[in-house]
Amino acid sequence: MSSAEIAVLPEREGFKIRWGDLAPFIALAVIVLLGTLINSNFMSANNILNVITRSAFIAIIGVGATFVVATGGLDLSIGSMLAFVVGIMILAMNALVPSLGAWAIPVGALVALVVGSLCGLMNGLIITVGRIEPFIVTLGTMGIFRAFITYMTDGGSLSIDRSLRTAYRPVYFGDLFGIPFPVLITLVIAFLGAFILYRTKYGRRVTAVGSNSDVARFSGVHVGRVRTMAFVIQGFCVAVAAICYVPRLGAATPTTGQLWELQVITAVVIGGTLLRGGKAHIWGTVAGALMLEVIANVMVLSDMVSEYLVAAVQGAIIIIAMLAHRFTSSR
Amino acid sequence: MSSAEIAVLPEREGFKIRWGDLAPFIALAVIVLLGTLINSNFMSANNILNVITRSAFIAIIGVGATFVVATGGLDLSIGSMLAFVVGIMILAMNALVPSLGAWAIPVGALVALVVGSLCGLMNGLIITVGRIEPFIVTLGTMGIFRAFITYMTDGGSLSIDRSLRTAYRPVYFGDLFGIPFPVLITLVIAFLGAFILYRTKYGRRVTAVGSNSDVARFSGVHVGRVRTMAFVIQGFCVAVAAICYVPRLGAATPTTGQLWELQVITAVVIGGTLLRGGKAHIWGTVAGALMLEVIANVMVLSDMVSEYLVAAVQGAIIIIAMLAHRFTSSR
Amino acid sequence: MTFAPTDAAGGAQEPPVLRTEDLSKAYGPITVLSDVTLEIRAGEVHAIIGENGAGKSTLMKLLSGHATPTGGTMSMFGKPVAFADAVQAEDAGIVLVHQEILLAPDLTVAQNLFLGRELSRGFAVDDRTMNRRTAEVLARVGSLARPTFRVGDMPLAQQQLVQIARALLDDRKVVILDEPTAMLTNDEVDALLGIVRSLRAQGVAVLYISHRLEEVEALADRVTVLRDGKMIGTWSAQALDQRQMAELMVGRELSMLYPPKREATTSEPVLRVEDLSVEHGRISGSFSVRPGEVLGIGGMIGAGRTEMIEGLMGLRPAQARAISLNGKSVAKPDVNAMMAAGLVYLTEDRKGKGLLLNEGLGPNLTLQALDLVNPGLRLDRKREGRSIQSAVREYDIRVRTLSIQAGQLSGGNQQKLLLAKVMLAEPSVVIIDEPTRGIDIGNKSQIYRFIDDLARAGKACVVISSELPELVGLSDRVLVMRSGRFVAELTGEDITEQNIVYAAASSGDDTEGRKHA
Amino acid sequence: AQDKEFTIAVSIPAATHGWTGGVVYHAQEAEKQIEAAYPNIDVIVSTASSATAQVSSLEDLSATNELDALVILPFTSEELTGPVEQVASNGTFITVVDRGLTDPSIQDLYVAGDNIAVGANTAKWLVEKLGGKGEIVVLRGIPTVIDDERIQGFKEVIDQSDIKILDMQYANWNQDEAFTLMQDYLAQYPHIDAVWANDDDMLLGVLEAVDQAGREEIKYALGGNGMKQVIEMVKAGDERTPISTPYPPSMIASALYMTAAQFAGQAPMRGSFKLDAPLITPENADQFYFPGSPF
Ligand SMILES: Nc1ncnc2c1ncn2[C@@H]1O[C@H](COP(=O)(O)OP(=O)(O)OP(=O)(O)O)[C@@H](O)[C@H]1O
Ligand SMILES: Nc1ncnc2c1ncn2[C@@H]1O[C@H](COP(=O)(O)OP(=O)(O)OP(=O)(O)O)[C@@H](O)[C@H]1O
Ligand SMILES: [Mg+2]
Ligand SMILES: [Mg+2]
Repeated sequence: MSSAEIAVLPEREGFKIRWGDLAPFIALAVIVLLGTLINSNFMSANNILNVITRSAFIAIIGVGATFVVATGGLDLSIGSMLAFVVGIMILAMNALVPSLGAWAIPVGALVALVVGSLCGLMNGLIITVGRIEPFIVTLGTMGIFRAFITYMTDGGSLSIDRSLRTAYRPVYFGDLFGIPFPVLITLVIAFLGAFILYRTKYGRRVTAVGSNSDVARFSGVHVGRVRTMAFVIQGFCVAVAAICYVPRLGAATPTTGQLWELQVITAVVIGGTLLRGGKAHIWGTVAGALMLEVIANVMVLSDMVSEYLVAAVQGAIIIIAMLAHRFTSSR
Repeated sequence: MSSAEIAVLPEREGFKIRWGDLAPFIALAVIVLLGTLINSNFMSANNILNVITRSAFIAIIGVGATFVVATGGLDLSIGSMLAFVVGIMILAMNALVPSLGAWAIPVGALVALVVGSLCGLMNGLIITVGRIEPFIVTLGTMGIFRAFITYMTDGGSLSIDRSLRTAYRPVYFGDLFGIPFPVLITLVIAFLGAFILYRTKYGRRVTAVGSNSDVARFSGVHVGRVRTMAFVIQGFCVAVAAICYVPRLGAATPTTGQLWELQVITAVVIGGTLLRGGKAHIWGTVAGALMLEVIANVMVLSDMVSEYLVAAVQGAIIIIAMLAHRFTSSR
Repeated sequence: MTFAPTDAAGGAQEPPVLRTEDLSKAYGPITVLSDVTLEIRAGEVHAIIGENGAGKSTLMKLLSGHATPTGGTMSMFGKPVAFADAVQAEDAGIVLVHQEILLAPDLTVAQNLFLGRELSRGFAVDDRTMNRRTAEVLARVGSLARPTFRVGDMPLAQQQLVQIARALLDDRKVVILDEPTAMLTNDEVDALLGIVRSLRAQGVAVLYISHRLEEVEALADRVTVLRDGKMIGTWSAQALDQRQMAELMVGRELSMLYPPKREATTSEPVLRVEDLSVEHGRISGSFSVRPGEVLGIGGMIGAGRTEMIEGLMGLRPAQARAISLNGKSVAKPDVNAMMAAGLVYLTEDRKGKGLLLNEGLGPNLTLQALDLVNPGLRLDRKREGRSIQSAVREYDIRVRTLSIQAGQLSGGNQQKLLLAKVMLAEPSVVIIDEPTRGIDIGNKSQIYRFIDDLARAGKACVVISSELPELVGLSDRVLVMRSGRFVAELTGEDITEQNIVYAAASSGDDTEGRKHA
Repeated sequence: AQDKEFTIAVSIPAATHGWTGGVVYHAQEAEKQIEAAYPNIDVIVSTASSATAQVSSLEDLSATNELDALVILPFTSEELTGPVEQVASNGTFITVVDRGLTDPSIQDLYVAGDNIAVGANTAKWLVEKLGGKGEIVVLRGIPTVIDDERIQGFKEVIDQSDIKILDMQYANWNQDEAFTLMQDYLAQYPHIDAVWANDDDMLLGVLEAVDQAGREEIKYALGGNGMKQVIEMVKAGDERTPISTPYPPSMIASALYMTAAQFAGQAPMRGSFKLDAPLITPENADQFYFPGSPF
């Protein structure tokens, strides 16, 4: 008798989960549809490509943030970290260009990856070894990174060497079979992220730690290491985003990446990852990043709201999207 | 051998709890001491009074935030909400001054309290009725409030009527028996907050909801109402801060209160309240707010760090304070 | 009190698998376990019995590395050992199945089982193999769950089986089961007993804690008794019967377990529920209770008893055609309306839904009855203090200090605190889900007397229980639920264990084979 | 009077974007030079990240120092008027830079840029070049008085002509946001004659977006403020960006020198000095070019 019940429930359960998982994609589709209705220019190939390419930064960083959030953490320093990594990378490339020429670009990129990972490591170690709330630690390091980039740029801007610009430009503006490079890189990072999260031991442990860290500890999971590693992954992703970022404008300023952390966390959450940890949706995050960028784009294209109120409408749309999400997934 | 332990341990147990609770005050004392060493002017009566008076804003808002955080929530909209309430209050006062004269001030203040509480109510209802993460909802309303104040100021600034300035000034600059008004107001609000949190049934329910909302629900606690009410208290406190704020600067601009949310949450957390809810320290929050203000003050007084690096040093000090906290309370 | 230990340490030829010498544990100033000297041999089932709070779980945590002793030593096969954490103990072959559920709710069954020791092929985890092996152990423990179920979505009993399955995944030298059967019904218990026996046959030492003395009697080779954190002695199981065990535990003679039945009442029902429908009608039914009546609700795990009552209380989505309580009609299931009208519910999930584990006794005790204990807006600390005192006395909550947190109480004492909490609201109708889960035998009779007293005082009690003797011994009337429907109503002489089991499990052929022997 | 010590406090916005970065740079340079030249003058530079923080730092500076002079670049006029008045009441010499106080009688010395003229002069040039008609888009900065005044000056002139402002939105004086916003403008408006970015920082983002889209019809893309990179473009005779308007962050340094002169025994300087906003053209670009400045 009880077998009947157990057999019946999971099917329903299964349906439920699938709806919930699809919610961000459905929401994205709805917003795209609305965009098309509101403005005929929205669907132009050019506009769509622009929007998708632009969303790469938030999506790439979001993949890392998904790891951090899945372990139950939070990283507020990502925007400033991006600026810092961009600054270091530009300094490195400019310093290397006399000796290495165009080879300064890959070497500089490598430097960025190392620096980004180290920044993440620092965040992770302070949090796990010092046992301090991630919110506070990353708020602190946010100030630190921001100050460093301001210092490095002298409050102004720090540009990449003129001779590297042309060689480097295609990393943002170029494409392969019509797919812009940043989009390709996003796909690679998201695939990698999904593989690590869903198919490796480490990924299992990430969700276990976020779900119940005591249980994970009793099961022999090195909770601190898993958490720290998530921050390292976050740092690495920030560095990848930095590598795509520099060829776009070729400079770092004290405002680079400002408030990106909020956008990234929003993308992660509207993508279906829970802030309390234990559940993670890499592809949802990517959809979330796209959603944010599309909303902003539609706002600009549609001439309906006063420029003062754009932020209000964006805020409202995000809340409404989450409400819709709640409805679809609780039904 | 165990009898020996029984004899020794109780002292340590007692000590431990008190250490943990005292940590923010000790940290504050240490920073004050450092300040005195670094700059002889720090301890001047004038400077100390200024710093304490100034910390009133963050402390008052922090009392409300302590409630929200204790229920396991988070309010990112407080900075923008402050700006919005300030804007509405100035509009109300300016509109009323022709008919009411100086009476426009108390009436305007009342309007502010109502508007603040309603803003909090809105946040609370969206979160509890819509069952959406507070992080996302308040990020959304943050954009909304910010947009409204930008709209109200037309992108510029909104000043209080000249005729009200003199009458209103003392609310920030005046004092009673040498104690500045904002400090008195902070004390009243903190006492009230502590009373509600520690001595009333509602306070009990706040901690219960934050510590395990299922248990609270099963015990007949209206979880949604308790949460919503915490946001209303938060809104009320924002309005009180707004009332103290206007006489100081006399105007609202689109950047009023920007990033205060981060400062407030930092004050709450370094005051010993846990972000995951269930534990709250009103007086710790007040100490936290003072700490932030003292750090900023010492940074201004000491000419040691490059202007660009002020933020870095502040971030570092906060992290170090938390680390010290951890050490004192885990010993 | 006249039995001398018949099998104190020693007497075995080969060195014991595990041996403790003067093992002690203190939490701060409180010593909860002192000077335990114990020997566990290969191929034996060694039962540990004792009252609530006697220190059984604490001892098991020490043996399995979940806690570190503050005094004494341990040795395995004659060699001294000390475990820094549970992982070291598991590496040494000792595994503990906790009294409380300790699983990651967001992971699947298989992911939980292999957490920390995932199998992999290359970089990728080998889900296929892990799921297959999980399915095997699940079948062994008689669980109907699938490896890919999310643990948090499963009933508590199924979660308990998953915990047991986790312990059996690898070969072990010592398997510790801390009240494994508290949440299980007969079928699962039978399956579990079979597993324990086969472990014993393989030479594994099994430490078995249970308040169900009939299980101990049926299973154990030796029995160790703890009382107040001290070891009373170890006996050969043949030397003791259930009554003697109980008396060793409590240190005094025990009175009758069940109070005598009351006269049947004929007064009008105080609670009448018509066509309650929960979970979109998957669970539905009508019932009523009269004042002075004890209504038992029986059924197998997953039958939907808990869900039905949670629905009635408005704690999960539900509709009802009509509910009347104390003569008033209640518009729709809502926890506050119910409580205001005098109906309280004691949850079966004391850790997740019953108690605030990080709070002290006061906040827990008064949470539900805040308005009653504190008539004004303010908290009445004095009255709260008095409530604590009287609850501790009345419900015999064994605490060594009143400033303890609920999470630090022993399992049974948590249950008593929970009982005290819901009773503080002075209800007229009480629904108790698994009233004696994890309660020792001495206190059981006390709780039974308590329920009886309530009924005699004219209150109505609904008791959901998976313990058949309890239903039989307490109830004036028993409703049996199966697949979300009431399938039988038993009264008077018809209330027997056989009838309940028959009603709960009949229909369907598959259950025939699984009926207990 | 050489033995008397003088203290001059400088209160400026923190370096949050290019122009304020320039202000900080010039203030610090001037501090070094003045302290080197006059050992008896002590200059204290203090940055603030918001109006509130600036009021706080004013309080701090005047509570802990005998201030002989205060050089301040206020965040906003309204909010800082009261606090500066407070400082002035102690007999401190007040120099206000860029944004005048609402009560001008408080300031002893006023050195100002003219934000309205920045907008207006750019607009005049544009009206002339476009022959009084065309379609343009505008990018605004952070919603503040400065932004407001520039837009006001610009719109007043444009409204006189037949030029149509297609769209006008905030990009917060941020290169990235300007890039994004410009991409969206380009997607929405198939024909644009000119862009005005209100600030050179944003202009760089705009140019990148226009280049990527290859939109040849955009004849002019203009900024303002006289950022180093843009002046280089002007000097090189760029066709799309042939001009800029100076709004030199170095005005803080000028104000500081003038103030210091009081105490170095030279003639007292009082009054109002308004820097106008002449167009920077390839011909005069050299005099607006500071290679050492970060801005
Ligand atoms: N962390 C702790 N701090 C203080 N006291 C504790 C702590 N953990 C357990 N205790 C106390 O140790 C005693 C023994 O508890 P234990 O859980 O071992 O009892 P038990 O024999 O398993 O009881 P039950 O049958 O009720 O499960 C109890 O009095 C309990 O309150
Ligand atoms: N498929 C399921 N998904 C989620 N939760 C479930 C499921 N089945 C049962 N539960 C939960 O498990 C608990 C017990 O389940 P249920 O009410 O079905 O059993 P019961 O008849 O009360 O049996 P018992 O209490 O003896 O385990 C309930 O709290 C219910 O919420
Ligand atoms: Mg126990
Ligand atoms: Mg149940």
